[in-house]
Amino acid sequence: MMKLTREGIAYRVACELTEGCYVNLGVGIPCLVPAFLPAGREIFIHNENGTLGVGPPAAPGAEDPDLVSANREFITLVPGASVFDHAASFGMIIGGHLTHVVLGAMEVAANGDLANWHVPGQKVPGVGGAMDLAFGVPNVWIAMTHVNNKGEPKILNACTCPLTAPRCVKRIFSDIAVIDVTPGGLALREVVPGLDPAAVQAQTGAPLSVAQDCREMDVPESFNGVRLIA
Amino acid sequence: MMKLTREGIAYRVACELTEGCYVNLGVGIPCLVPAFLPAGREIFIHNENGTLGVGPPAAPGAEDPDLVSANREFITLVPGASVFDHAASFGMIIGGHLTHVVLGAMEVAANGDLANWHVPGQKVPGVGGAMDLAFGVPNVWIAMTHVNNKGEPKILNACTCPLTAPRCVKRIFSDIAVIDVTPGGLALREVVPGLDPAAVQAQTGAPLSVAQDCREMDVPESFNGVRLIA
Amino acid sequence: MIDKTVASCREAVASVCDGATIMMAGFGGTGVPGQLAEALREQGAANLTVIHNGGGDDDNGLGGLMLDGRVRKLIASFPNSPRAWAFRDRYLKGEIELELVPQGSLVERIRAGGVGLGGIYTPTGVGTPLAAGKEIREIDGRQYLFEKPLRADFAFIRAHQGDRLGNLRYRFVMRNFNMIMATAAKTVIAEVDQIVPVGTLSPEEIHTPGIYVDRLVQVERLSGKAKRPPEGSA
Amino acid sequence: MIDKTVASCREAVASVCDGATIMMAGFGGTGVPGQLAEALREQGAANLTVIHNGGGDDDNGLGGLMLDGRVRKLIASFPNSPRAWAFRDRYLKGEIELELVPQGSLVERIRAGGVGLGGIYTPTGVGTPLAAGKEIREIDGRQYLFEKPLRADFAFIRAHQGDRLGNLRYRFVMRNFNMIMATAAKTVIAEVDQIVPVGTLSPEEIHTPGIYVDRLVQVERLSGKAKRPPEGSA
Repeated sequence: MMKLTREGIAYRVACELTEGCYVNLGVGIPCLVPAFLPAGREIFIHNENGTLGVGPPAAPGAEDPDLVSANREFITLVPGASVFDHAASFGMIIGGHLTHVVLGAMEVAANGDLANWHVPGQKVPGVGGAMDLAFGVPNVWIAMTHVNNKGEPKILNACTCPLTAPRCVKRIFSDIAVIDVTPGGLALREVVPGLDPAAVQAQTGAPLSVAQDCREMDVPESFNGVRLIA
Repeated sequence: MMKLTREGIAYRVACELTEGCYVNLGVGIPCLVPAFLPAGREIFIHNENGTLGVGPPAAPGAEDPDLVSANREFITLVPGASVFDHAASFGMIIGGHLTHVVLGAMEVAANGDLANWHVPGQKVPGVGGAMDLAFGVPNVWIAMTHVNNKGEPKILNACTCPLTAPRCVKRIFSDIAVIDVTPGGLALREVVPGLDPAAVQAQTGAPLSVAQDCREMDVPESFNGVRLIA
Repeated sequence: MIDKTVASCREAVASVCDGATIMMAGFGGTGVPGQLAEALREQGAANLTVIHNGGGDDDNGLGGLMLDGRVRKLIASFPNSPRAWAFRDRYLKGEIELELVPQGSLVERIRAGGVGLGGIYTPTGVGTPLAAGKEIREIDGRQYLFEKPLRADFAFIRAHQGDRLGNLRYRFVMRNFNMIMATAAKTVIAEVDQIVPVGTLSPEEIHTPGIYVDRLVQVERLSGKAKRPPEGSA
Repeated sequence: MIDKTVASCREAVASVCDGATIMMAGFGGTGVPGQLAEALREQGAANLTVIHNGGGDDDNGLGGLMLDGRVRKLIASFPNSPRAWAFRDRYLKGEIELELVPQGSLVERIRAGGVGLGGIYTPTGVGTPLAAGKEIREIDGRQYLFEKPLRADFAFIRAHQGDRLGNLRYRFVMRNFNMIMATAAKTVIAEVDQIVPVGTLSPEEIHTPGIYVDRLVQVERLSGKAKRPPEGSA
């Protein structure tokens, strides 16, 4: 294994979410996380639309037009779920009540700066709830490929895209590593099987320190997305 | 008739509240107003506790411990009433959504300044929702005796007690007159039968102009609280 | 007898005039007052300022108003959904002004308008391009942006049930922007699935008290299910 | 399995330490977490700052804490109810500090604390003695007072029903300060009439989502009806 699939990244994030977490999930890879949460582990998924306790997608034929996610998918609610209006929903976000948000990113800087809302040159800007989540939630986790589709590092000394929030990211789950953002900089915690820290560093645009307990990532082989990386 | 009873003042206020009003009522005389609202006139009474559509007091034996007014009386709700939390309740007040509040007063000034929350020398201060109501509600009406229990005018050129809110009072219903607060000062609109404008002026600590359409108050004789006034 | 019901969306929106500021509720395709927006399209008012989370969907409702060139300014958080192409086209031609607001700030600004506040300080946006030109204030060691309230001439909202007094109940996530927008406009117009007799809605299940609602109209739910859109929409 | 229920009020309040700031909900005698307050009285924590609308009733609950000299400071809007005599006696001896806040400002400050705002501008109080020392700002032609958020170490709240996840439902006017205080404290402790299985409360009737609640305890309702108090109380 030299690289996780998107599902592999989501799986690795899911492993880290412990019982009692209240989590908002951004679009993309983060949306894949719930599928990998073990049955019986009580974790509550928050959605900007005013739901806490989002369950699996609605079964075909059982869709309710008034139970739709921010991403416009038909959802279900788990037992113990609640619904509320947008003031309550964003109060929960900005007030710091969620425990985690898992977001995608275009760029993350060594100091935790996050850029994921606006590509320079994008013609119509849009921010949605991204900034509120990045500012409000105590644990901002990033789930993303380690490099962009040009093979360039997404983890940088400083972001080049407009920031979503400064110094907000706490942990990065990429397809090759798990990296913590610490006051001392980026700390490499886990490396995907088949790579070594130096190989991760080679694909990272900011210096990594190798954590004392840095280990090989424990991910089933089925999430192998191996390919040659230029 | 030279003076209305407390019930007479409440009656006169009730006459003025038209269908569709949303009204908060302060303690004292204002609390007597609902008894004089004609059956079938749809007016919604707001209470700070988070109710809109307060009905008559609960019948003995039918009290609900969770349906209690700010004044700790057991209440009922009318059809179409709603309940909500304090944020919504005071949002309704401060946001200017109620049409009227009827309050008692210690002093009202010619410019509409209101003092009704703190007697100088009172040892423990308390303000409750009085200021929010006086600042937030578009029509602040005062229901009070024209003079205090020492026979001194309560309507003054300037308040001597600490203000509840400046320039908030729109109309005064006293036991001898109805007076509007206008940009040009106090305008006498109605005088209780048996008194003339000069007699009202004599009990008022600020100049009154007699409105062009000033008339004798139309109040049933049963509200006669006549007595000699020093 | 108070009766805030009107017979048609056309009647409900008749008083909207050129240059009006209109809040339009709804989020993710739910709780969207689309039939009021369509009626407004027929009614003709132009030069509108619209406050809405997104930029409208396709060529109907708010999207249709965009298409028809009736919107002068949009205040929104997520106007770049692929389905907001009518807005995009006008925007890129410079025909619509955009005020981009983080979604939480949009919510709090509308709520502030509704509850009579003069403004709020939110942490969201400090140190980002969206803080440009805004006052920053440090309060107890954290930096906040000053945001002013939003109010409107009209709010178009959508609920599940309503009564002649204007009391409204929403189903599930219909509440979204509807509850706050109902508090922040001079004239609030609701489209509802069902008008029910007074007393049908219990005091505890009324989400928007009638005090906030000026007119309501019963409409058929348009059929058609939410589609799975391209990634990135919200 | 998440289980936020605890067996007794004593256990529920065990972690309150000297010097803590505690929000206590309730209004007009309804939705008052009186049994948690009594348990705190037994528990012994002192030098407390309490945020509550009033000053406590008679010699029980918050009144009892006042009587016992356990409260250093009270932040309240209506501490002068005749039944708040225990507070009054301490206050007049100079043993308790009082921060008097208009009720609506108290509400908005607590809510601001809960939703992460740095402060708000409210019209209430401008030009009155309660504006003393506070920043006044003119915004769009009206003057407003700057008010800072209120947060606490603990909130004591009371609900009708709750489940092991901490979801709460109130009856009628129990909502009062309970819903906002539940959002504004590090540790939120609820006393409830009834603990029900998860799923009993439908998503639409949960007023306080479990995310806000740390511990809850089922208590018997104390008998005794609200009395008609002297005029002027609220």
